[in-house]
Amino acid sequence: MARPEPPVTNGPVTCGSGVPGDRFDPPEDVEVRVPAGPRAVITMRTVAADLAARAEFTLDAVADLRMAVDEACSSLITLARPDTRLTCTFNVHEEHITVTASVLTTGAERLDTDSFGWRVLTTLASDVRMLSATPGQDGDPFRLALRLSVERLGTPLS
Amino acid sequence: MARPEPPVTNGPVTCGSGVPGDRFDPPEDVEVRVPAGPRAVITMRTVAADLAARAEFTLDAVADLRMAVDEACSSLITLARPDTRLTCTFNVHEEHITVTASVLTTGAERLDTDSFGWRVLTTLASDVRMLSATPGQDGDPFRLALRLSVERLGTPLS
Amino acid sequence: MHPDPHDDGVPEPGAAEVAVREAAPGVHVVAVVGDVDAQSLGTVRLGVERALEAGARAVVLDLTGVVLLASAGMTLLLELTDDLRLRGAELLLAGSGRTVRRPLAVTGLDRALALHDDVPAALAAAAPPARHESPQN
Amino acid sequence: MHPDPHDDGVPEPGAAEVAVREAAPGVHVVAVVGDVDAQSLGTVRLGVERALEAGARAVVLDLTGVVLLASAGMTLLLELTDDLRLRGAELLLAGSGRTVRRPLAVTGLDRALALHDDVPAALAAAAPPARHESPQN
Ligand SMILES: Nc1ncnc2c1ncn2[C@@H]1O[C@H](COP(=O)(O)OP(=O)(O)O)[C@@H](O)[C@H]1O
Ligand SMILES: Nc1ncnc2c1ncn2[C@@H]1O[C@H](COP(=O)(O)OP(=O)(O)O)[C@@H](O)[C@H]1O
Repeated sequence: MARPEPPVTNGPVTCGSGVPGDRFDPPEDVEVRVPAGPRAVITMRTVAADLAARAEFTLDAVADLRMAVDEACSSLITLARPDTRLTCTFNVHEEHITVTASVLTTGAERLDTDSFGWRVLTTLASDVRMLSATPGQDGDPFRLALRLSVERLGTPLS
Repeated sequence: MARPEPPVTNGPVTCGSGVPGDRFDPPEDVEVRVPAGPRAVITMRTVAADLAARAEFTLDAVADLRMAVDEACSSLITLARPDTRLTCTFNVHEEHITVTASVLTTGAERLDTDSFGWRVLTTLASDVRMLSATPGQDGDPFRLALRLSVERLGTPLS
Repeated sequence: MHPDPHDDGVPEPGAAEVAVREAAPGVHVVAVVGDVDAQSLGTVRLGVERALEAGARAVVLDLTGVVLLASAGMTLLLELTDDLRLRGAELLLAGSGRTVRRPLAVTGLDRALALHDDVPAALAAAAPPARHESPQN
Repeated sequence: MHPDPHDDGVPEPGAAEVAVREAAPGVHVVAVVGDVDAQSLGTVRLGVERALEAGARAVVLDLTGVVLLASAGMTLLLELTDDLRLRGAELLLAGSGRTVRRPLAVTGLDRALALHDDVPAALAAAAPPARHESPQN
C-alpha cells in the first residue's frame, strides 16, 4: 500500500487524511446559475458558506462571506433583465474565496457605490470590483459582474 | 397597504408570510457545474439537501435526496472525461424535486444497472432515468445523464 | 400604517416571521425569525408598529432568531431607533449570535446601537428606573 | 495488509476519519467520522484491521459521526461483518442517527446487520455472556 501506515498502539489511533471539512485543500471552482430573483440570493450565499466551511475558513469568515454574497447578489438582481439568471462562480483558494456574481442587464447599468450597502460589501470583502461588458458584435446583451474575495480568517475589525 | 393586516391583540401576534423555509412555494431551478471529481459530489448533495430543506420536504426526504444525489453523481464522475464538469440541475416542485446530473463521457458509456448502487438509487428515488446523447453534427462529445425525483415525503419504506 | 418607502417592490413574500408579545405594561417584545434584509423590512416594521399601536413605550426587538442581517436590515435598525425616539418610545435590541453581532461589529454600528445579550437583559435596561440604553460594549 | 480490491482508484484523500480504541480486553471501538462511501472504504477497513491486529475479537464500529452512508459503504458493512465472522471475530454497529438508520432501512439491510443505538449498547451485546448480535429492530 502506498499510504503511510500510522503506528499501532493501545491508545487512540486515527486514520484517514482528515475530517470531511479539511480534505479539499486544492482550489475548487463551482458555478451556479439560478433565476435572478430573491431566492437566488439565498441559494448563492448557502453555497458560499458551505464551501467556506468545508475549506475550514473561520466562523467569522463564513459569516462575512455569506453577508458579502448576500449584498452582492441582492444588488445585482435588482438590475437583472426579466427571465434571466444570476450566475456565481466560487473559486476556493488556500487563503481566500473569490466570488464572481453576474447578471444580464437591460443597459449599461452600474451599482451605486455611494450606498450603505456598497460600503458594507467593501468592508466585508477585500478586492471588490465591478466589471461590465457591453454588447459584443454577436448581439450579447449587457452583463454586469461583481467580483469579491473573503479571506480565510475573515474581515479584520477596524 | 395591500397586505391584509392581522388583528391586534394583547397575546402573541405573528406577521410575515412564514419562516424562511416556507416562502419559496413556486418551482425553483438551480444549475450547478463543478469539475467532475469526488468533491463535486459533496457540493451537489449539499445544494440538493439545502433546496429540499428550504422547500420543507420531510427530514426523510432530505436524507433520501442527499443519498440519491450522492449515488447518481458518484457513478457519473467515474465515467467523466478528464478536465470536464459535472452538471446538475435541480427543479423544485410542489411535491417533488427533480435532479438531472450529467457528464461528458469518452464514449457511449452506460451505468451498470445490475449493481447494488443502482438498486439503492432506484429505491431512494422515483422515476430514475438514464439519458444519453451521442455526438451531434457540431462535434459535441458524448453526454450521459441521470434524471431522478424524490418526493416531498421521502421514499416509503417497503 | 403609512406606506413604507423602503419596500422596493421586489415581488417576494416576507423573508422573516415576526411575533409580538407584551412582556410588561408598556413593554413589548418583537421577536424576529429569519432574514432581516430588503425583503423583510416591511414585516419587521409591521411588528414594531403593532407593538406601538398596542401602547408600547419600549420595544425590545429580539434578534436571537435572525439568520442574516443584511445592510438594508441594519439601516432599518438605525431608522427604527430614530423613529421610536421621535415618537417618545425606545427601541432595544437583543441578540448575542454571530449573525447579528458580526455585521454590526464589521460596520461599526455596534457603537450606534444598543445591543443586549438577550431579552431579559434588554427588558432590564428598558425598566423605568433605567430607561436609557446601556452601552455594554 | 492485503491490497484492497474495493479501492477503485479515485484519486481523492479519505472522506472519513477513523479512531480506534480498546474499550475492554479484546473489544475495540472503531469510531468513524465523515462519509462512508467509495472514497473512504480503505480508511474504514484500515481502522478495523488495526483493531484486529491489536487483538480484538469484537469490533464495535461507532457510526454516530457518519454524515453519509453510501451504497459502497453499506456493501463494506456487509463485507466486514462476513470478514470478521470468518476470522472468528465479531462486528457490531452502533448509531441511531438518520444518516445511518435511513439508508439501512430503505435498502432493507437493517434486517441483515445488527445496528445498536449507541456504543454502550453495542458493547453490552459484545460482552462474553451475550456474544451474539441482538436483533433489536
Ligand atoms: N456610516 C453609516 N453608519 C450607519 N448607518 C449608515 C451610515 N451610512 C448610511 N447609513 C444608513 O444607511 C441608510 C441608507 O444609506 P444609503 O447610503 O442611501 O444606502 P442604501 O442605498 O444601501 O440604502 C441611511 O438611512 C442610514 O441610516
Ligand atoms: N440485496 C442485497 N442486499 C444486501 N447487500 C447486497 C445486495 N446486493 C448486493 N449487495 C452487496 O453489494 C455488494 C456489491 O454488489 P454489486 O451488485 O456488485 O454492486 P456495486 O457494483 O455497486 O458494488 C456485494 O458485495 C453485496 O455485499
